[in-house]
Amino acid sequence: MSGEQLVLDSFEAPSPVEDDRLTVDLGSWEGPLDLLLTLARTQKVDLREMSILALVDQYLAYINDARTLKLEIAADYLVMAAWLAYLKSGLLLPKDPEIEPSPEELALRLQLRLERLNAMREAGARLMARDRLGRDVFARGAPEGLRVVRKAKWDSGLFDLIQAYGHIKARAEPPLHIVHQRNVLTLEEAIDRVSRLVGSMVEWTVIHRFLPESDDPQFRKSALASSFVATLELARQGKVALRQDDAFAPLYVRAA
Amino acid sequence: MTEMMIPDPTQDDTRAVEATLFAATEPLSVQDIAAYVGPDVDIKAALQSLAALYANRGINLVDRGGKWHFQTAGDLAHILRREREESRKLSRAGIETLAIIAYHEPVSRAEIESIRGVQISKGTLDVLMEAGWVRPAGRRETPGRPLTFATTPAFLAHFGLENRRDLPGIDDLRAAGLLDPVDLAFDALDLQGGDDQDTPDLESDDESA
Amino acid sequence: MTEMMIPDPTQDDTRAVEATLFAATEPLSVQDIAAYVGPDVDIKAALQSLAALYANRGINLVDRGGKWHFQTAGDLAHILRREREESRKLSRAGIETLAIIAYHEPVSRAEIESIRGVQISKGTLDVLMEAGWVRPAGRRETPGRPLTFATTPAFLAHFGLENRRDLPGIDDLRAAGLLDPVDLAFDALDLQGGDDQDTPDLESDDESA
Repeated sequence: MSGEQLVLDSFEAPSPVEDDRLTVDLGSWEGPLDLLLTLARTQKVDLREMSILALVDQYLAYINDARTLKLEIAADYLVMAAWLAYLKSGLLLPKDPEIEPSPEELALRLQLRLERLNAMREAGARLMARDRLGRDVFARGAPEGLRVVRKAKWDSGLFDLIQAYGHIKARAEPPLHIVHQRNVLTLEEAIDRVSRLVGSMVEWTVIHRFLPESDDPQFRKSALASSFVATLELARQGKVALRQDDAFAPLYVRAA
Repeated sequence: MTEMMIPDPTQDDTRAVEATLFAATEPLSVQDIAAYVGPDVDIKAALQSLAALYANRGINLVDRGGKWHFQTAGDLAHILRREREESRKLSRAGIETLAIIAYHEPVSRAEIESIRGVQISKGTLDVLMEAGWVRPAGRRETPGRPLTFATTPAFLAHFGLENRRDLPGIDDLRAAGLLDPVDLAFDALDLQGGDDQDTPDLESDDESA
Repeated sequence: MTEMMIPDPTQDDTRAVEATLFAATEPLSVQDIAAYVGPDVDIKAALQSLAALYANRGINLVDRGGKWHFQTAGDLAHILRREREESRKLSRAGIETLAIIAYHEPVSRAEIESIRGVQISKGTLDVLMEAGWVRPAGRRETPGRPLTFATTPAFLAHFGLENRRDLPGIDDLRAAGLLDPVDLAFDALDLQGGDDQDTPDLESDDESA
């Protein structure tokens, strides 16, 4: 904010002078609208009742004074002067319905703009004059402060716990494979049975005749398999002879 | 006694809200307070009760845009006003810009410039934002999508306003049509006589002038 | 009412002292206060009056070695600390480690690792101790004197256990199918699709999972 001289406390300055002329110091104004507003205030009437023509004359006179003093005048002040001169002529000359917007409307808009700026300027002053926190009213000087403590709320329940332990135990224990007791004909039993039944049987007899009776298909399969292996073993020992006429054909057994 | 007219929260609830607001380093909303005192406390009733209790005391409980805080009573300013000079003196441009934003928000930079008749120098909005009083308030869905500005809860707190309706004279200004949206294009025509710029031909408003 | 027993300073004097103490950034002596409120105020009487006024409120006026300040009432301290609970699940490493401690306590870190078959990262035990479920349980009098860990009453409370004997035994776990390798295989499958990267075959468990 370096160099900003127009501060709160000098807000009312520059104050309107008694004369309807103001001391020429263009540097005091924040643009032509600001200058116009200050000039308008010297009319000492409500802005809605001010004379636009008088205001135009005030402004043009002010700029003329500045010129005679050979002050450098920023272009926007001159643009405003030219526009105001045009407005004045429009207001004084007979109405030309072709011209849109009409000079009266332009004058009204200028007045509205000045009102608006004035309203904001006064509003600003009223704001600044309020009881301001840290200047007129004060918050607690040394508040203890409020704290937020983050705390984890754990969702894990007992089942999670024992399930986890179960997993660990399952991982750690050596796997123990237990095969269910199944109804089978062991090879020993099959050898015993086949050698007993084949006896001195010299006729070729299909292997199924040597199988024990059973309703259990699992057992029958097991008996067939073990009896087949038994015949092979007995054939190796030279106790039986085997014959099969073709692949997948019935297998025949007889005493050797 | 105003306390008699409002629901009387339990003494403990009131104390809890009171302590929370005292300990806080910044203004708190009802929700903020609830996070500390718990959901079962009728915070609004407690706030009303406390505000009434403190109304005539050296410190007051005030509502600033839905955020509550304790502050010293305004009439004691002469005792407490700090000797040290105000560290932040707003420039005239700053004050006017702040007033325009507060009374018109959300308002674009071009609209502010139109009302003031000069361009805003770079620092003006920065200073207001740095003070925590003004914030960008989104872009307007018009050509160019200009950024708009609005005031903050800190603005309300600093200037002792309960809400924007408390802005001095805002109802009168609105009734007089002085807060109506600015007709930028038309205003530009007025000032420029057809030039294509929307503000008078300035480099900037020189606030060091 | 204690106020009745002390000299009653004027309302304005009391308010001035009240506001001064409130706005002060540090405790103030009677002389400090006089610098603000002026020499004509009976500050001591005002302080007595205020202390009595605030005695049962959410904030109290207290005298600390001749310097006065406001502070929030001690019994409300718990309110001024807001605990924000964030719902979290223990990592797989965490829950397994906790289970091992619960079933085997007191148990050393090396033993936990031996049972789990993987190392535990430092964070795992920290999390369990922070949760209040695990505590150091002394050193074992074996070479290296390893620190052992055990569960806490908070652990029992959280998991709804009367005591550690309520934990289902190995036979119960087996009966519940929790030792079934098939389950484990299924879990592993589940985990691959899930977010837990802490699978058992890693060299070290990764708490960031």
